[in-house]
Amino acid sequence: MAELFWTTVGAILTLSIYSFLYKDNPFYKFAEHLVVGVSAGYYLVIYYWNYIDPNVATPIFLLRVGDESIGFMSGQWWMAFIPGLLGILLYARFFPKIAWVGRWPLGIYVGGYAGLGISPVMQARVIRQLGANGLPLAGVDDPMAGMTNFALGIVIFAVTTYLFVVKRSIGAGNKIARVGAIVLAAVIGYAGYVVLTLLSNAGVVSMTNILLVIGLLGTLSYFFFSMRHRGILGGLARIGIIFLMVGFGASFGYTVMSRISLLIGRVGFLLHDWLHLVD
Amino acid sequence: MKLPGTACIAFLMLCACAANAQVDAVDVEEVLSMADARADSVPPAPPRDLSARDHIGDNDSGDRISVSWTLSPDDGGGEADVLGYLVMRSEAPDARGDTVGVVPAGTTRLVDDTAVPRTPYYYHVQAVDSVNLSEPATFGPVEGRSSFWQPRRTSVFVLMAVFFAMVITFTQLAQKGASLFIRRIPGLNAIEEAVGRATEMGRPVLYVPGIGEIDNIMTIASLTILSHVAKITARYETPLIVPTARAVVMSAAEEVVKEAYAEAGHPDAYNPDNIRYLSDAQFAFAAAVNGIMLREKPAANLYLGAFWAESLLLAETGFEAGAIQVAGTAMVSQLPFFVTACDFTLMGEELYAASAYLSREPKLMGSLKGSDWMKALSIALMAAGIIANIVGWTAFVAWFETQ
Amino acid sequence: MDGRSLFDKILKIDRRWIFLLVGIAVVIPFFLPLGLPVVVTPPVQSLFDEVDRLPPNSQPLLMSIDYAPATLPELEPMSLAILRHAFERDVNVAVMTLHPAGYGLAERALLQAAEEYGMVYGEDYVFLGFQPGVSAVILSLGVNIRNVFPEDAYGTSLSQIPMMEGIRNFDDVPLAVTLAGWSAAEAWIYYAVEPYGQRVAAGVTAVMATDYYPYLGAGQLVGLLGGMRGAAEYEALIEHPDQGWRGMDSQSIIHMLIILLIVVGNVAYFVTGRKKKLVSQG
Amino acid sequence: MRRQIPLMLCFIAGVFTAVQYFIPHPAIQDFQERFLAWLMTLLAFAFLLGTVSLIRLHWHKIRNKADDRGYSFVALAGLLVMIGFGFFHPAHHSPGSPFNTLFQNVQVPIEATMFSLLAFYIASAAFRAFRARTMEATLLLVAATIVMLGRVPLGELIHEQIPIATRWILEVPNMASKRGIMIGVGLGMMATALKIVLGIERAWMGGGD
Repeated sequence: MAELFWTTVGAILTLSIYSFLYKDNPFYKFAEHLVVGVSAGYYLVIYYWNYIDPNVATPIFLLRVGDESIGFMSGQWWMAFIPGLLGILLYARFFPKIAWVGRWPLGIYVGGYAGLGISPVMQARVIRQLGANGLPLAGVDDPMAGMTNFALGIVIFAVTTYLFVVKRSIGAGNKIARVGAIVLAAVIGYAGYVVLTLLSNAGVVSMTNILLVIGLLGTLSYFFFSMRHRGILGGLARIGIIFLMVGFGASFGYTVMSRISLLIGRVGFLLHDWLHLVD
Repeated sequence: MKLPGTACIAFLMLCACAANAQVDAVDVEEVLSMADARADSVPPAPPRDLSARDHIGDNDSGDRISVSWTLSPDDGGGEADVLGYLVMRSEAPDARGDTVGVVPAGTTRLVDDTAVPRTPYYYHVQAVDSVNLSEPATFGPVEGRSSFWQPRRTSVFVLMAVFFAMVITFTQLAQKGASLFIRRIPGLNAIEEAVGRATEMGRPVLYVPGIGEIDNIMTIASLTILSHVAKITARYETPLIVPTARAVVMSAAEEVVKEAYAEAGHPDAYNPDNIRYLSDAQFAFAAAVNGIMLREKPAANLYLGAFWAESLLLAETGFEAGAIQVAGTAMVSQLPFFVTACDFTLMGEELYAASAYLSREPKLMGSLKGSDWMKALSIALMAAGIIANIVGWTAFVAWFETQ
Repeated sequence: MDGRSLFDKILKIDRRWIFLLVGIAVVIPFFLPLGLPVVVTPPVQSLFDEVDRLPPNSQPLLMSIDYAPATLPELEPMSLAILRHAFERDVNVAVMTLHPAGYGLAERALLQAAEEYGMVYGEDYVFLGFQPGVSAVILSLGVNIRNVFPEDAYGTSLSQIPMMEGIRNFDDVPLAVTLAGWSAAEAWIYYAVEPYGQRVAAGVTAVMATDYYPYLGAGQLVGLLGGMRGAAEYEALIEHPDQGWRGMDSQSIIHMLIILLIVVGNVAYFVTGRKKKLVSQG
Repeated sequence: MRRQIPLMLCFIAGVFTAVQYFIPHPAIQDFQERFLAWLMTLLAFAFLLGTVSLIRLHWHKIRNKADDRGYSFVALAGLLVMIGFGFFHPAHHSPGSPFNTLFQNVQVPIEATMFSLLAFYIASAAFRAFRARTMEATLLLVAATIVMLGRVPLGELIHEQIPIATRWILEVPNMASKRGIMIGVGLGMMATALKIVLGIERAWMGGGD
């Protein structure tokens, strides 16, 4: 009975949120404010019992750390007391007269966390990534070669079509010539694909690794602001934007899955846990 | 058949490895003597090139020594019957001392973490087959010390120092008024054009500075750009609506806009009712901004700042309302939505570059220029890595190994 | 009515009709399951292999269940699948969380899986609870687990928990898995992989997954589960289909619906020729 | 003085935590171990600042008789009930406690549902906003479509090459571009951290003297 009651509560709240799809309304607002309060309360309690009680309150007031008793004013007592005091000082900001004291612990906190991150970020985001991208360009096993060469074939086709048709280097103003130009571009694209396949099968080049290198080069060039985007830099930045867009496309496609998953989870809750319509 | 002995030693090794415990030398002898009598009587060749050195760990109290060797010729080759290596440690070169550990075949390294700091030791490593021990390889003396430097992280330190030196230098140059070049960000033209279009149509401009707090650098960058936009709208006397999700951001935005109107010579055109605090809650804020789009029909929507999931709700409604939209954020996961639904998007660092370009503030210029040249250095390092790969210059690659 | 005005109508449709279509597309597969097979991709396979190599009843798998309710349907199936795999093989599991809401969610997944396999608390699994500070917590774990978790979530000292005997820091943890819908997974890379060389695998939401491929490619992660699909693949590997796998049917239908919407939208857009004049592209 | 001391503390703490990374000596590392615990304590207290601000916000709304003060009552009531059960119910730790029940049946459904709303908007945006207007937008759409197809079983049935194409997009162009972004953003993070430690960036101190 209790379970049915609580599942129903969850279901009603779920439907209140979905009512937002029709339009903003009091049911939605009620649930929204309720969760603000409930989650703040939940976090407060969890922070207290998991951290503050065992690591601050118990050592300071009950003179215990883990299993052992500690002496008042002993080293371990100070180690709990000093950060506890600094933590309390953070709340000085709510009292205008002594608000400035609140900046002391904040300084330690902000500075400490800022410093902690610097070196691991350099290591993880810069050095390791450059290391992983400083790839051998030839003579390696390349499982992605097929798809890489196919994609490059399409790029060659697209670029030649652009040159022939849009830039009108071939068949200007003539419909049949234009079709012919596209066919010619397709042939060139296919020829490119065949040549690349032969080369990569022979192990002469690894186009996948070359693409990875060019992609990183292009992306970094795009975000380079100290020179105008002209000449080589302009070309690299143009390549960079292509890679960026494909990357964003991948993120978009993946994100769709994320949002749909959440919906599936909620529909599953309503149909299965609450109504027992499906098993 | 060597099975019983094999099984015994293999078991012993597994135990030793799993528990990482000290194995007494006597136990090993005992196990060996219990092994099958019919077995192999030829001892394996000893491991070669034994060396030992102080191991620099994370908290280096000087109790760790790293021992390494080259495989015995009978490990993987020759008789191919080596099962593992027995590592022992003594304080005199000729004594055999205590067992430090047993490692399985194919291993060439062991870290002894039981050394007494600043005590010279000799290490002895023997290859073990099913019943026999090889002649020991010996190395020493070596002692563990507490180190003041982690050599594996030298490359991190050097790159960090170079980068920080650049950031600080550029900041100071900018402070002294040196003219540092930043290319004009195309997004700024798009913003100006969008505002111009709104003026032509006689409809307001909507500027959303994101839902980040005031200390978020995206919000700070956005307020710089807001000042620029406000100067244009002041000149054209186009209404500028700024909805905010944080009370502090609202007061900052008020200051920025009021000042910009005064600077543009139209302080009277400033309308405080257009700088609005809507709601702290993400979706409630998005719903309220959507309401503004549909009721007050702004002709240009500018979304610049820190955005989370609400980006989609805003950009989609704005697109449908037919406004020209320009967005800018460094929240990478939201960029796909802005790129697809907006006419122009300032991606990632372009947001910071735009604010540095407009404000010329030294601290913004410093980090932007520093990052720029660090990117150039990164490209050079990657190229060097590729060349090092080709010519087989392993020392270069090894210097960047951090583990 | 000519084609153009039909497309005009389509373009101006109230978006609530689309909402309705999405709702229907999600619900149908619950009643008419398709049961399509799931192909396993390499990042999932490598995480599975890592867990499969862990020694039974020995050093624990450390799971950091760091998600909040907002990403529950994507990440809880992953937790359950990995926990089931570990328990099936009698691998000890220690669970912790870096997100306060993770406290209730980690506990709920852990208890469910442990009950299914009849595991004993303290011998086969332990729940360490929540600690605030993300980077400081992970860095401290590398030094000594007892600095961060002197006791488990229920107030028992770690020294009285049999399976934690001899477990001091990352040296004694062969694999750590983080499941997070926020930057906690990145923090594990910065503060466990880089300084300590700890082996870490991650399960992240599909929103974040593409951003983690560079880490995977650089060997900083030994495995990656992306979104509900990642969970479905893991469920296929352990042959225990559950929420992730079941969700794939609805996922298939909706993806097709969205692709259809993109196509129709673009066709209508080009047919009606409603090309808004663009702002200069720089 | 009121600004100098916190800036100095920030500098000392930042330099210490940054530099200790390179110094494995126990004299430094043993202190670092303790300092990490301090940071955790400060974070715990700092997090709870948010709760105090929340209470103040809603209390002001109620006191000023704001139009929507009814919802402020709801928020405060939720907070008080959770605190009551969390601190004063004897079995607050056990999985079946009222505290945990409220979390599982109020907080979890609401928060989980909020973000699932976006499933509807993403579909509507796909229809109304995602147009192949430029080369950039076209590339994005094509990549997104392939990934969407390749990540569901139905797409795998349509053509066997689709999952391979998806994998290629994720592991080649996506990886290269995300690496570029990652390096750029990483540098920005480090520069910001440096400016905070050196006291150039002071937004964290807020206004006033």
